[in-house]
Amino acid sequence: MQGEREISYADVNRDVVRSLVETGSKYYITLGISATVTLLCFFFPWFYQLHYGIGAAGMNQPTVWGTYLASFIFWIGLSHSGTLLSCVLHLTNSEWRKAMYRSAEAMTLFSLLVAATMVMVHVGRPWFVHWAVPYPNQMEMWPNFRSPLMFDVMAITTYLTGSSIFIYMGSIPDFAAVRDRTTGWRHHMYVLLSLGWRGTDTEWHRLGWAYTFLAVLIIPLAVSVHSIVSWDFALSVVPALHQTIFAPYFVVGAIYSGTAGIVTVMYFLRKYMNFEHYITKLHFDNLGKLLLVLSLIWTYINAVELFTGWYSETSFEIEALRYKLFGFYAPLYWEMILFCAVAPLLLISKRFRTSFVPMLILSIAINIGMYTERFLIVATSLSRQYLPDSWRVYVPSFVEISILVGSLAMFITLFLIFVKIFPSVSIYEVKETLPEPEPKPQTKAGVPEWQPTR
Amino acid sequence: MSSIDRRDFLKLVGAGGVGTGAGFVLRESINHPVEQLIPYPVPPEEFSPGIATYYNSVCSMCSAGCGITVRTREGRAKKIEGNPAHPVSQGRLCAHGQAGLQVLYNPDRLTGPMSRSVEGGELLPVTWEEGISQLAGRLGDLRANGQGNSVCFLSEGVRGHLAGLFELFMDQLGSNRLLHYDFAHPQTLYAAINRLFGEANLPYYDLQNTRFLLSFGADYLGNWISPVHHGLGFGRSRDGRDGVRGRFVQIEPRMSLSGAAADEWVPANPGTEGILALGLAHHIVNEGGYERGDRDAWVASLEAYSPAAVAEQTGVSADTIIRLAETFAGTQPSLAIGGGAAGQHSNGVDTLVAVNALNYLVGNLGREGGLVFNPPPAVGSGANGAQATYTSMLEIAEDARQGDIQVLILNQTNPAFTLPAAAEFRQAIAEVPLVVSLSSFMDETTAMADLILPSHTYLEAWGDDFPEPGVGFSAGAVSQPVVSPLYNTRATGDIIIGLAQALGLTDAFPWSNMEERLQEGWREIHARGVTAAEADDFEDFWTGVVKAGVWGETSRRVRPLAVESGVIESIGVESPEFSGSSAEYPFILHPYLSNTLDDGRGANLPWMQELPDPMTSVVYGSWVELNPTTAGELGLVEGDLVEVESPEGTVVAPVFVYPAIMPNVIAMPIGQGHTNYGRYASDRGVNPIEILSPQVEPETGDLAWAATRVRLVPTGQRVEIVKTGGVSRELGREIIQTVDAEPSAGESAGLSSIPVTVVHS
Amino acid sequence: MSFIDNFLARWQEYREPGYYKEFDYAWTMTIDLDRCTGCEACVTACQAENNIPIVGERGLAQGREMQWMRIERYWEGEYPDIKLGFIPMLCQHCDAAPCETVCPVSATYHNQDGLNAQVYNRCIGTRSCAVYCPYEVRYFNYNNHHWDAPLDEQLNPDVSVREKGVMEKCTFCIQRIRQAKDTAKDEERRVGDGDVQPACVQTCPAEALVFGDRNDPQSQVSQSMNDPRAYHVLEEVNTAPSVVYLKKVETDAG
Amino acid sequence: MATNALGLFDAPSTALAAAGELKGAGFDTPSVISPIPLHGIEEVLGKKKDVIRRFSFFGGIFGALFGFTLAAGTAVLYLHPTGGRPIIPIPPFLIITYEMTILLGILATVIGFLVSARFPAFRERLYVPEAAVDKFAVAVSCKDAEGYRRAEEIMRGAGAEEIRELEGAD
Repeated sequence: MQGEREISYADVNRDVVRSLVETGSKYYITLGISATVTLLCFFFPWFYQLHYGIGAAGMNQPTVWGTYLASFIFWIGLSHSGTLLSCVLHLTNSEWRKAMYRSAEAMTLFSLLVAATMVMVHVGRPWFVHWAVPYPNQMEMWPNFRSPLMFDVMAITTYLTGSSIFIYMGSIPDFAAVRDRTTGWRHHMYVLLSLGWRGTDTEWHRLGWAYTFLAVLIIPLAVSVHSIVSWDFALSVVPALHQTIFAPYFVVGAIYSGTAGIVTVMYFLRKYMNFEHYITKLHFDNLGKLLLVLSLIWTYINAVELFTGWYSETSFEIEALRYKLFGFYAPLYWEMILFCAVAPLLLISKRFRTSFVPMLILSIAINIGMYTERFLIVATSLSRQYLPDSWRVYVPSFVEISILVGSLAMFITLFLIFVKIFPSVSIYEVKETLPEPEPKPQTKAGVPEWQPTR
Repeated sequence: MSSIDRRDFLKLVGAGGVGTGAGFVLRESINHPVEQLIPYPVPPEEFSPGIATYYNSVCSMCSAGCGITVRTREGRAKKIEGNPAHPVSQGRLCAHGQAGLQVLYNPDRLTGPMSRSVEGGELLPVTWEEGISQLAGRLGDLRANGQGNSVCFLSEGVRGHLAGLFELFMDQLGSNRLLHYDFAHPQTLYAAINRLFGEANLPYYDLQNTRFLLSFGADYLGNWISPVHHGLGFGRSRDGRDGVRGRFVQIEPRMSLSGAAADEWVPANPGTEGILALGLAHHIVNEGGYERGDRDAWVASLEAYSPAAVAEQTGVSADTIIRLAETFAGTQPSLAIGGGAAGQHSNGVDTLVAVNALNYLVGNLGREGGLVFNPPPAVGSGANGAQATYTSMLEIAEDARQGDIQVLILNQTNPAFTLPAAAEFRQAIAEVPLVVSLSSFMDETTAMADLILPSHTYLEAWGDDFPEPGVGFSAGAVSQPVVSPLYNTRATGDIIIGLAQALGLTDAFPWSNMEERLQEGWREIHARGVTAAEADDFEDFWTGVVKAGVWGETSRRVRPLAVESGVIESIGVESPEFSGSSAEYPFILHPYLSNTLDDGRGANLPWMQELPDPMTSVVYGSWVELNPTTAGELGLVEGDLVEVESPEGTVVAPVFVYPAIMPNVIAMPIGQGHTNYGRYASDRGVNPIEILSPQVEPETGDLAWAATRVRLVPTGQRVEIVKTGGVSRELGREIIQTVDAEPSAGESAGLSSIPVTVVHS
Repeated sequence: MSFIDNFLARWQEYREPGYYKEFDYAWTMTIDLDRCTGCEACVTACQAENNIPIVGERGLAQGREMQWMRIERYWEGEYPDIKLGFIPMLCQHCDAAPCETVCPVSATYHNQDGLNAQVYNRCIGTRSCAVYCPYEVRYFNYNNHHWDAPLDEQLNPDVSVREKGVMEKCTFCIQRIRQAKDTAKDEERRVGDGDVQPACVQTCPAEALVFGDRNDPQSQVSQSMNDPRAYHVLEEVNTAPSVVYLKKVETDAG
Repeated sequence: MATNALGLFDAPSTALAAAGELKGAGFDTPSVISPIPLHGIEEVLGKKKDVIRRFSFFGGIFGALFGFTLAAGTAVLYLHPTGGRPIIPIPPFLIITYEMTILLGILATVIGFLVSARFPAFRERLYVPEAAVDKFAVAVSCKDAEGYRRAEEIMRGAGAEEIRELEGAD
């Protein structure tokens, strides 16, 4: 199909299984580095922070939220394209989704996991964070369901559950396929993971329906998740946060940054997992178009936000606006505009969209811009609230920056582990996109090149 | 992570981090600190567990003499509150008074006597017996040799029976070198009051009942004389009477706390406050319908002070002068007060005479809302009796250098810090063979002592106090120990009595301790019979006074409306003199007592260090205040380090752009810059006193500490000023809402209830 | 099941905005800005009463001050026509407090006295309440605070010392209120006007602060609230604060 | 003892044709094992009943009830009045309801899938590993040897490249 050469069904199986079982030293080195960075940059600073208190970070009065929360939103946002995009494309029967959706969904999963750890890093007493979970207890103390943060807890739990199930459901046939070609502990693992999948017509039918229902359920869920994250801010009375447009703003921003994230991941999968035949220019072209549209919507919402702030004529909103555009953090703001609103206009060119390296650079730039956006949402508004005499600038500390780097490394580590367990390209769905095998002339049957281990 | 404890460890486990941390965590979690439990089955007598006990006492954080109530629990002082029965504080207390607990529980207190065995050697702990005998032996030798006068006793300003005890002691030694020294003592005001009214004690300024107050440089709400009482008066004057709202005008080159509270802040050139006062007087006498018999004398001596002439010198417009004069004369009762920096110029006494004379001109003497004369304090001669001036401190320094002083005893005073470097007092102390400090803290002066006999803090010791200035009638209070002494220290009075007895002066000092001395003194007061606390029996009387924490004679003094003869003729204020030429040193340095640290004695209290300066919100540091225009001209912004250079020296501090200061004036707070005053104060900020020129007010010999010229030299370096405030502008947000003095009809009728306008969700 | 019956029977009650029809006591403070001199006695009194930690210069440089009661200052005008206004800022004990709703673990709630109560034990340190508070009066323990011995002997045994990761704020000196209520209960009466004062009110030299029960129309605080100068700071945020400010009076002194 | 005849086909078209013929020949409905879901299989083997939608639907309904009850019930267990709002405010609790609807809907869908497709199943079942790669298998149960022979014939005729005789259920 999209590839330069004809690929057969067997090629797909072979390539994917190879990606799982053949592990070069490069992989181990990368994994080792990213795991070490995770440990050094994430866990060690975090332990120090647990010991010292949140004061290890640069937060102050009144900017009590800082990069941890910005990272939290960022990771939640990054999670958004994966499963959401996959669901939408599944329901609309987009062919080009099929080669990339697995890794996109994995991004969702791992960004959510990293986001959850950011919550642990963010709260002052993470050893009591289970109090925010509704479970029966002797004290009859329950969480406060009136709180936007509880909405968050519920929504993210649901989203994490839903996403995990979604990616797993889609992988069952592939686990079965891989099961047949692996040995040893891998085989046992895939036996369990594939649940005894055979691929009968009944099983395909059930899977098809279940998968579709899940997709239908997850789309509104994903939209609600980032809306709810936005309400953490928008339900406050802080100037520049108390905005009705925040929910769509966050959702669009999330999909935007998530899509850019997919481009980044696609590039690396293609390059280092030898998936050139499955992830092609078509994918980059389509994702590029999507990014362009999202960037325009995002820019529009930003403009609306500025406009309503300016039009309100209240001291609070005007000051928040002025501070954002020209205050202490203004360079970051203009960097964000450059990366997220101006640079993506390059995507108008098809040549740009189908060039891999420029797309990679742009996608990374967009995510840097989107991280900045989240940081600015927290930092500019909290440091310019109602009472000017309590205004104070917030600058992240070394620990915070280190944990940010570490969380990225943690994401990479998780992803690296993922690509060795999950077939990172969906075997059966890629096959679906290939031309159906034609009946061969009645000669000797093709002998499989491996012996089934079962 | 060296100090991780078991609880932290459990948290780490809870957070899933045990894998990396367990090795060193476990080892360190084994050591449990031993907790000292109070044995409740056999509780100490003085407390019942869980029940707070309140003791009345007297605050000695400043010289105001507020009555306090100390709340104690389980034998520990927990909170200081104002004593509601005490006429000065009336249940209220300032931040300083609150922080008295940190004097008591200060981690840097001296815990026992120390002595330097060899000259320049280390201070080593000694027993009290050794310490006392070392000093007594020396004093005894000197006394026996008739060199008693080579003993000098320098104390902080103390009153009541302790002051008497000091006098008696020095008397017995045959020395007349007993001086009380406080940087902020209003020496010039005493002189002015004495010259104008022939009074030895300060009058009572009745802020509470006044309707119009003109304050010339006196930061009466900040540090001046009795801030808590003035605060009470301010509040009640503002909003304590139906339909009458007191108005306040503050005249000073740099807006102080009182300037902020005032309705109008009038910047006048430093040192010209007295001239301005005479400008007002000129208008009152000439145009204001002044009709008393001495009008001609006034007209004659005020001739040179026409508003136009005064306006030129003071920088205050003639219109303002006339307006203020008319309001002052037309709003009765009104009151003029002066002090602070206004009294610390080369013309200080003249200035304050001029200011207080305004009260005479409008008839504000001896009446409510005016200036009320105090009876002499019930015990002692008041605070000014033995008060040292700058000149007398110089004399002592000179005597020390000449070898005339063999023993210098210091009681809680810190001249090494509060005297300008120009006085060379440190060098003088070094010449004294035996320097003894009774201080509770290792301050700059105590660090130079050869023998330290640390005294109790005021919350551990017996004492009494008779507020000066009083509140229009005679009042006093007994201060009692509220906790048992923390350390191996002794009450100052007990040390003196102990010394006297070691010297064999048992006839003059028949008491075994200060409490006995107090009881004897109060027996005399009881014997006079005129008291508010009715009790026939002395024991009842004493118990009553200690319990109530206050005693008073209610009669007020009646005094004719008159000034001393010859005053009117001699009235006049010269232009202030400053050291250094204005070309070389373009700015006038306006040092002011820090609102939080006072004259530096509060710098070792963490609460005071952390209390933001009310005007600037700066904490933990020094700064130089500049007018925005001046700062703009010099290209300086907040945090730029500048050298403040006077003819006497240089200090380096960061710039703070202060919107309410005259462009030719720079201001610096006094209080920081300690080199040796405990962990909270040491090596923090700078002490502007160091660079003051030794300019003296000629009449009193007091230091004209507001008369130094300086120049600014930018260093090009920057620091971040530590402050709690952000942007101190409202930006139209109506946070502090205001209303016109005359409310228009149809104004809202207040909030009869707080409406809970809830979104129905 | 009795639980469900109970639930249905009380449905109306559960739908009542604010739940309390009337507070047992409606503790209220008025702050007369015309009296406030900015002397900050209240700040230290609060620090002494409520075991508010010593943050240290480094902590303050990092902007982590701890002052349940703080003074804000606002300049108006330019030299020489310049004025400085002070405004004490403390927890407003809003009856419609944004901070209460946002806490996911119910560590802050409205009690039967109309107080905005903070339960330190329950706090997990999300700090969202501090974000939601428009008055910036919630203070977070960024680290464990230390009192150099023997400064710790001053600590008020009636007030807990907060550990790292916990949010704290003004309680209207709830320990004093509790004590007054206990005493009143023993004497079988209601807490009278003036029986209880928070540390700041008690110490204010200018008597700018008045505290009491606004349910009692005779109380000093009720009368003070009826002053035409009464207003709420940030009224537009509609938080129904229990702290009422009295406007500063502007006048030409001369 | 029944046996199964399992024919391996190269292409879905031939496999489907064989399955159709088998069904037409009176065999039990054959099952088709394929590496990809086959379109048009329903026309050949008849429509399949689907129960998953019921799981999803009732799961969602239950989730909604559960969500609201969780929020409202716990709110009244320990009364914590906050922010001048009612103990049971509707809009926030609707969000909880919404999330729980989806969560339980998802879980029920998964359970529906597992139940209706009889997962997990780790016992030995009728299976050819090639069918997970590029072969399409048609399996049909035969009552006796005659049946097996007939099935083999039909499948050979449709183009099966290999026929296996496999024991086992399903």
